[in-house]
Amino acid sequence: MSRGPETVVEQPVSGYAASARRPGGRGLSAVLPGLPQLLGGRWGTGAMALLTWLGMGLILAARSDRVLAATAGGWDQRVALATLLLALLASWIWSWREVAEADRLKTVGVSQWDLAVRAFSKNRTAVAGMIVIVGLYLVALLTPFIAPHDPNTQYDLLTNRLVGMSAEHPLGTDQFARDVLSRLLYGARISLSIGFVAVGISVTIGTLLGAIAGFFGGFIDGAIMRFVDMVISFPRLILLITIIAIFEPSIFLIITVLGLTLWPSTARIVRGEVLSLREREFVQAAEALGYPKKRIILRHLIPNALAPVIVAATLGIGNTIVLEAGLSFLGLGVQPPTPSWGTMVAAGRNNLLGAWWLSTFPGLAIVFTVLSFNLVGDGLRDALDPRLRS
Amino acid sequence: MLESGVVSAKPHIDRSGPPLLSVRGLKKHFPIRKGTFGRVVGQVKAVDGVDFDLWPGETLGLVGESGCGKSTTGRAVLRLLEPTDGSVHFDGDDVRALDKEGLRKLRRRAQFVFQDPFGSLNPRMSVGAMLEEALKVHGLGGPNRRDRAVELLERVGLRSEHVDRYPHEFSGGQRQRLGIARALSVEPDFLVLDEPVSALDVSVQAQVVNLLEDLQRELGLTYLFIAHDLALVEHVSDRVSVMYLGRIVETAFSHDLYRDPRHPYTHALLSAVPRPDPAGREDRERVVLTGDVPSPSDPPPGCPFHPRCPNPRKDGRCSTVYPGAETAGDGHSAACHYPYFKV
Amino acid sequence: MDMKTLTEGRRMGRQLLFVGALTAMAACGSEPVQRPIPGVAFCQEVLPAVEAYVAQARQANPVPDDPRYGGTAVLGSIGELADGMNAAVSSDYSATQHQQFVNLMTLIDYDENLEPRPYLAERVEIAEDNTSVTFHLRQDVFWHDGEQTTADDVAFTYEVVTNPLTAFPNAAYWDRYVQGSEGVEIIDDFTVRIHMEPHAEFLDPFRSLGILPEHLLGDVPPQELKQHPFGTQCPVGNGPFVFYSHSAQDRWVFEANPAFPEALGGRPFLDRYIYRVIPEQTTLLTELLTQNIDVYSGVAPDQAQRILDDANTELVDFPSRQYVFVGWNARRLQLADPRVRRAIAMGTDRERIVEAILQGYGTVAHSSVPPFHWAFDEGRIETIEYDPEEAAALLEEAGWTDRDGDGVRENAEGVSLSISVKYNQGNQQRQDVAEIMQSQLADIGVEVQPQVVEWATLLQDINTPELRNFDGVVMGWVVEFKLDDMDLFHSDRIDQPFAWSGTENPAIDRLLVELGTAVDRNMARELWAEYQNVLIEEQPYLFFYFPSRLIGVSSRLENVTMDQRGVWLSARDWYIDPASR
Amino acid sequence: MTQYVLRRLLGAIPLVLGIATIIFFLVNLAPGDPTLLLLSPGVTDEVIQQMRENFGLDQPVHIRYVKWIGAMLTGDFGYSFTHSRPVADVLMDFLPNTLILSASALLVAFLFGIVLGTIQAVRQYSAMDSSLSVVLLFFYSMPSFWLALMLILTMSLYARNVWGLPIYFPASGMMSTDYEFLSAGGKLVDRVKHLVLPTLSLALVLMAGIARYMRGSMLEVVRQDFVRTAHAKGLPERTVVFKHALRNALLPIITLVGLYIPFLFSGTVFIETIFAWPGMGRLIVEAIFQRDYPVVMAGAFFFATMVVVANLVADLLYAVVDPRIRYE
Amino acid sequence: MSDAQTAGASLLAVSDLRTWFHTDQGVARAVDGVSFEVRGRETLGIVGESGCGKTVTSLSVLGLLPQPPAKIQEGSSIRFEGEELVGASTKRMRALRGNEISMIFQEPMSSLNPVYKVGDQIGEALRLHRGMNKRASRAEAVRLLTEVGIPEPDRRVDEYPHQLSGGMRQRVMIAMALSCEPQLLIADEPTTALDVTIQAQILELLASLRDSHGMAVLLITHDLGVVAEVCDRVVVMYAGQVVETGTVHEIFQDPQHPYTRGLLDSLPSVDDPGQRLRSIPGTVPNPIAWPHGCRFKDRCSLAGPGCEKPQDLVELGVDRAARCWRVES
Repeated sequence: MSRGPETVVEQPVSGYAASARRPGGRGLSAVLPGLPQLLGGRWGTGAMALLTWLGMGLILAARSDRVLAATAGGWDQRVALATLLLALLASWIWSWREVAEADRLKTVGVSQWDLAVRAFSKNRTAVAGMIVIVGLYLVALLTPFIAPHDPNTQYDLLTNRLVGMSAEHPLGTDQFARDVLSRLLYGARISLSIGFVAVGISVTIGTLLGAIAGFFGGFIDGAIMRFVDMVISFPRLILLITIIAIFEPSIFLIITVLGLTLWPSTARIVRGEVLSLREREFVQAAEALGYPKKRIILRHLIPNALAPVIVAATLGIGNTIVLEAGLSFLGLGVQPPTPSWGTMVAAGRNNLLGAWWLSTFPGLAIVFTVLSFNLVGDGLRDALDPRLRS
Repeated sequence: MLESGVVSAKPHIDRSGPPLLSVRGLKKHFPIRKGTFGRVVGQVKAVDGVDFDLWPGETLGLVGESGCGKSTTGRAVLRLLEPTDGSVHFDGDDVRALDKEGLRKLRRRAQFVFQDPFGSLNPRMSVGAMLEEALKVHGLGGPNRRDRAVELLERVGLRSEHVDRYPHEFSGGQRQRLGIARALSVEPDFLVLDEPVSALDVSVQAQVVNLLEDLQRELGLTYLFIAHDLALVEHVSDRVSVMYLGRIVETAFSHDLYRDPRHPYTHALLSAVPRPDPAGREDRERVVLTGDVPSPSDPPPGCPFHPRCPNPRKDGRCSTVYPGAETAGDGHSAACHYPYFKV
Repeated sequence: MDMKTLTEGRRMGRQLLFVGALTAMAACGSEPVQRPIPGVAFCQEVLPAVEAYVAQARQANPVPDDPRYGGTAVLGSIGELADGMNAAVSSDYSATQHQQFVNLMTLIDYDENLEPRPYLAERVEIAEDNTSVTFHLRQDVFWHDGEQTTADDVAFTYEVVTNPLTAFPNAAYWDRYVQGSEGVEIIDDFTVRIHMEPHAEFLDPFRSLGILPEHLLGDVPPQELKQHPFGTQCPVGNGPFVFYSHSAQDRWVFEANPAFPEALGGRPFLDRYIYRVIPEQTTLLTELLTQNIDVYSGVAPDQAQRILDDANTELVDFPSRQYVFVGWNARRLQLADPRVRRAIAMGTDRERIVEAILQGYGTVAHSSVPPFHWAFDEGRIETIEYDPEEAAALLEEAGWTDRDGDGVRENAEGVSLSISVKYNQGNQQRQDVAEIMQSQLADIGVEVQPQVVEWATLLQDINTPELRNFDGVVMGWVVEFKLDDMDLFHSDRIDQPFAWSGTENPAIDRLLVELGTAVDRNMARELWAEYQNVLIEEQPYLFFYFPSRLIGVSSRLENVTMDQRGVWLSARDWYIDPASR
Repeated sequence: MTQYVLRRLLGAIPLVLGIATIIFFLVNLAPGDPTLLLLSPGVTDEVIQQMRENFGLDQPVHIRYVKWIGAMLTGDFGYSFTHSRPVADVLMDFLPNTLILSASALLVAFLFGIVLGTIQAVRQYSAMDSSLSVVLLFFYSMPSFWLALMLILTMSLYARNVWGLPIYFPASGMMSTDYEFLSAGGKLVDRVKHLVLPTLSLALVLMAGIARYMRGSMLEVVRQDFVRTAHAKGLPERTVVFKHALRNALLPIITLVGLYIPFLFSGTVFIETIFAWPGMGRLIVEAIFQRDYPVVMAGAFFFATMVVVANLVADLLYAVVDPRIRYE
Repeated sequence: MSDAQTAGASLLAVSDLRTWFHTDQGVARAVDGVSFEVRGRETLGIVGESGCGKTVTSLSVLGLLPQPPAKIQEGSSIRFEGEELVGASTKRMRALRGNEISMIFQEPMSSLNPVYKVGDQIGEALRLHRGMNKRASRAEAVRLLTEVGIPEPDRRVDEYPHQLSGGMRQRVMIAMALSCEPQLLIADEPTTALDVTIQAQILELLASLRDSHGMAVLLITHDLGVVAEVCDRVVVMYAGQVVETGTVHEIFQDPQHPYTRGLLDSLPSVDDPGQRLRSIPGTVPNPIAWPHGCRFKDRCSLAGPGCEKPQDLVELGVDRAARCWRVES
């Protein structure tokens, strides 16, 4: 694809043009991705790209030994390596392309999604939450390069046990003389994956079933929705406890069970959306044009019903992380020694008066992560709802 | 854009041949459901026995107040809503008997243009994607569908660079052009136009109406034009049907209908239309109907209009016997026991 | 005493009851506090009688003029007193303790040297040939509804607990007793004789078995006893404290028994003693530190320091009768060889674990005999000490070598020495044990995978003879003063639920049988030493430690004595410092 | 109206039965046998068999299911294995406690949620608006058991022992140990004091959602035409907001009650455990762990019924405040 | 009724009204220098297409626009009976609203509060401005309902808005507006949402009430037919400005501004069907970026060199003006 010259655009519509106008934007972005965008006033995305770039560079420089070793390491080290390279590449390519192709990008229409992104990027708290979340996922994926210690190594039980914060152990050690910071970092992978995968499962199931119920109506709708009612009326926690008590708790079971009990609310949302969308004339137009039902559901209904689902999913990830912590409190969380934030908080709670750092740091990690997800969710809600956008 | 203001003569319409669309006794009732088990406790008789014919190349206007069933008629004809009763024949085929494939074929030949320029376009699809989709589904447009999409855009008076834009980036009038382009993409013979301009400003209305007239002339299209604006309908239609409470109360050539309304409802309706002519406002005869339109779930017996009818000759027959629509020799029919005639 | 006195005694009780009812009615006017009475017919009949009796007894026995009398002490613990005061069906530690020391009475109890001492029975006669034991009961003990406690009650209780229909949980008590009505003989109103074959420590069951009132429960079919309201809704005891009220999973309220025999110390100092259920340990600690409870039973070792640091609280610790161990399933290929089990024991640094997990509140266990027990003699057992090199050598010898260099040993067939260790959810200490073992055993090439299982599921996994779905399991075991490992290690019982290890060792079989019948302690000591050494050699379990029981006590609560006999041992002597009441 | 209520309740029967059935089979098919939990060494098979018979566990699951459903329809929920009492009696002890806690949490959460949400809406985009959002979300984001522990540490332990505040709250239980000796007023104060922390723990979590919903609802209402009409009549701002806007904005909030009840019940599991509140959440969870089937099933049944009833009440309330809805 | 108003005296004088909206995209100059005058007992129509600023103008008069984002600019003046309303206290404005000046809106469904009975809503203004008690206000509400032609007013007064038909709701709105005998009624598209037969009823009602109550009506509409039917004088608005004023006869029979002419030409004529419609090309510009110079020039068939500079209103006579340099005074 040809790249247009850097021209002065007559009427700046968005930051694309603004960053393009800045002389030397392309050169700048080649060195420090995100900086042109940052200077162009898009501080959120700009900062994200810049921080990613700098952070990855820092890891490469400071932990080169581990990075090199990762090529021959286990799968999680390889994942970390891939993340590192992808993040570097992605932030650079994104920033450079955007500056270089500002003109071309401007002639393309602005989709609803683009509008939502713009509206979202104006919401400072939401963008801050987004940065935290992206940062968290990066940190989680890159943990093998970042963590100061092995999360499961027990140092000397007599001298290193339950030691408070120190240079060696920035967040102290736990009852087995393990490094709390390292466990916190590894715990991030578990907690975040639990949230992400469980919500992924539930959103997929919920969206499909909700769309089917809403589109076909009648008996199918009745059957699906009665089942939804049943699952929804039941206190979810008790269902979870029962199921987890039956099987031996493993991380996969927890993820599956969380995912399989969360979908009804998504199904309800999607069904409601689909029911109202069906009355919309563009869906009738699709029917009038003789489109097959599958196409109408997948191309016309679901994309338009997705906005509230995305919001619900974002909020759902946060809720799931909290719920996992609750299960850990009841001893049904992720199995040791695998650290998850929930198990760390639960395990450290009896020591709140003695070794406060045991449950406080993972607790705060949960709070700030979930808070970020909620802020992003709220931001998305505002950004995705055209009525609130104006 | 054609803004010449040239009067273009419409080609002659041959009404001796078979009609393109023939509707007889069309009914569409919506069940009223209640309770958890969805018991049907009544019927909204949105369309309650409608007959009309439509010959190739002509425009039939369907007017009436909100809730009279005109939109439902339009949708039921194309089976966007499944009719409850009656028959619809399109080009000789029984529309109600069509199978899935037959329906798909029908939808290539008969298309729909919607009222709401904001709701009738998928907000998440670019214009190009929208037009290409229709072509793709019906296997039209050959290898280069995008070129065909651009062609369609230009045909309805938009520019080729609009092809990558999204619906919300267009004004109301432009969106209505997009809706027309989408309907035209499958190269239909017949369009149901459901209040295509009523959401638009007056000046833009005229643009769209002109476009529709140009298209009809050039492509030989047949229109069912649904609207509540009587003046507009008169302007675009060859013949006009007036609906009230799910039934057609009067049908006539448009010139006749406006000069010589025979049904008391049509008469009242016409007199209620405000005229942009202050000069004659004091001495114009005006019939102001009393009361509201009855509920279509419980229409009055006999002539549905009788409770509001100002006709001085109204009598007991009106409240018991439904007056059939007799077509007079001039093609003018009115469903009234005591129609008005110009003296 | 003959039959006549007995009936007179009963009549007297009824008269007292009548008088008591009058006083209670009179008291109603001035005393607005009304005892909550459950809406069960039995309770509605029984509790007013208790009310009346107590009121009468209060008048008859005025509170001595001593500042120590009065006040309420509150004890908090995480669990409910399961099955309450129903001694015939309960197996819960705290519940049994309340039966022994609070609400009911046992025939005998132990002194500080763990020697039997009279309690409800003022004299115990043992037949020369050790085939029967005769209890002479005190004659000044009354049920809290005014009836006298007699030989009928003892005989009834014995019959009930030995009746299989009752499903008495500690049925092993009666293995060598003559069970049912043939086993018990009422000599007179206050003398009862129980028949048995001679065996070791035969008096021990009567230390923990609370005697139940025959006049209230005599008509209840044994299989319905568990569901009888007596246990948790309106128990009527004869001990130092009278049941006042119980709200499930919340609290038990007891009042001082004004008529408790003077010879046994008379009325307790406290007016009221309350047992509260508080399931969360941080909450318990907070309640102790904020002086909402006076005793916190079951302090977590990590909380001990906080209690010691606080000026208003003290920490009491004493050896418990419980040990924590890892039970091996010797039916598994990896664990079938005793050398492997010994190597694992050598590769585990138990000293350090006790220090780390228990903060030193506990002792390393080498066998099932607790250190405080008379059968324990450190000098005569050969313990296994931490020695990773030796452990590795032993594993090599047994044919387990790391053949593929992954850090885990394999045998000749390529089966790797990988063991899953199950433990029940919600038990932090057991989880800790599993986690530390995992870390330490990795050093000697043994892979341990801790696996948390919910309690009921775990019991199903390990107790079902056909299933035995585990390699190793971290468990705790409470021993009686009368030690008995028959169910655990005797090969005759290998198909019984508790034969977890499934080891078969003729020496152990022989010793267990001999120990069971060894009445003479001196002779038994020899056998115990031998038994322990065989057990250590066999390693059906990896014995971990005997944890100490930690109790936080508010400094305003005086006269608190607690030891292996129990937390509530001295409950009737507890008093609140009058200055801080 | 009565007919409507009856019809709704009838319609809920399959729902409740469905839930009860799911729970029955989940719990009964779970490994682990309640008798095993009570065993000590020395038991003979005979005793185990006897125990199982005493518990009614000697029959196959489907027979037990049929029997259970049959008995339940006649109001007999069986005997609890662990409480050794009729389940109905056990529930009657625990249910009121949970209801007190839930009701006060709902009350506090809705009261403050509505007030805060209204403030946020009226002051949209102000510093007050966003900081309230963040603060409420902060509590919402905490695992509820952790929040509860934090409340105990700060408002009970530190407030009393460290900071020496004049007001601090008891960390556990529903009433003091000397409750019955207090005067009537003293009793009330005592109970309220014990309610504060658990209520707060539950309510703080709910509040964020309610406030957020209220804010959205209010913002939507104030944009509506009838609010402009009210202004055009010359009504003072206060009247417009509190009479015309608020009542309309509250309508969707009412349906939240029904939605939040299951959520609330889940929360009680933690809160009742931490605050030693003898309620249903704790009861059921302990029963699950103890395989006390009759209690689990009856508890699940009651929870489900209460959710159904709460939804019904919400709908009826909706009809009371929204004249557009009339049920026949 | 106040004695100050005799027919023809100036009741409401709006001059150089500029109401701007501050949005994320920029400043939308929705109303940008509008002047007109409403006199006692007359009906003044403001007509224009959507987005021309006619509704913002009417809401500015009563101060009903949310501020921010709306802001009435310095130098704007709205005088009611000589009293300046721009910058008047909230209290004063409240006393005026519903009392001296009333307003009815386009959507009678959504303009009534769904949760209160119509009687309460009508009586609210009476209780507020007239200090009536509940009973008296209810009785007055019944009388007003009778006056606006609602059958069975005794029953209807206790009904909720959803129980009424669209036409009746608009009658209720009118009753509410009339309750305090205002001197000016602002009717913002009062019949747009109604069917023609109902529209005829409402327009007739408005006209008769204006005469019987002796009030002035400011009618905002996009429908030239409605203007022609009921107005005495007309203000045509385009792109936030007044482009032409005159009596209704002048506007319809002798339109001066190309926009007014275009608008009238684009109407399908009943008398001359078959004629191709004459449309105005293009669309209404965006208020954030009005075109420079004459705001209509991009759509004007007569556009020429003189249209590059901003246009002033050219006085053409008494109450007659047009914003185009081509017109001759």
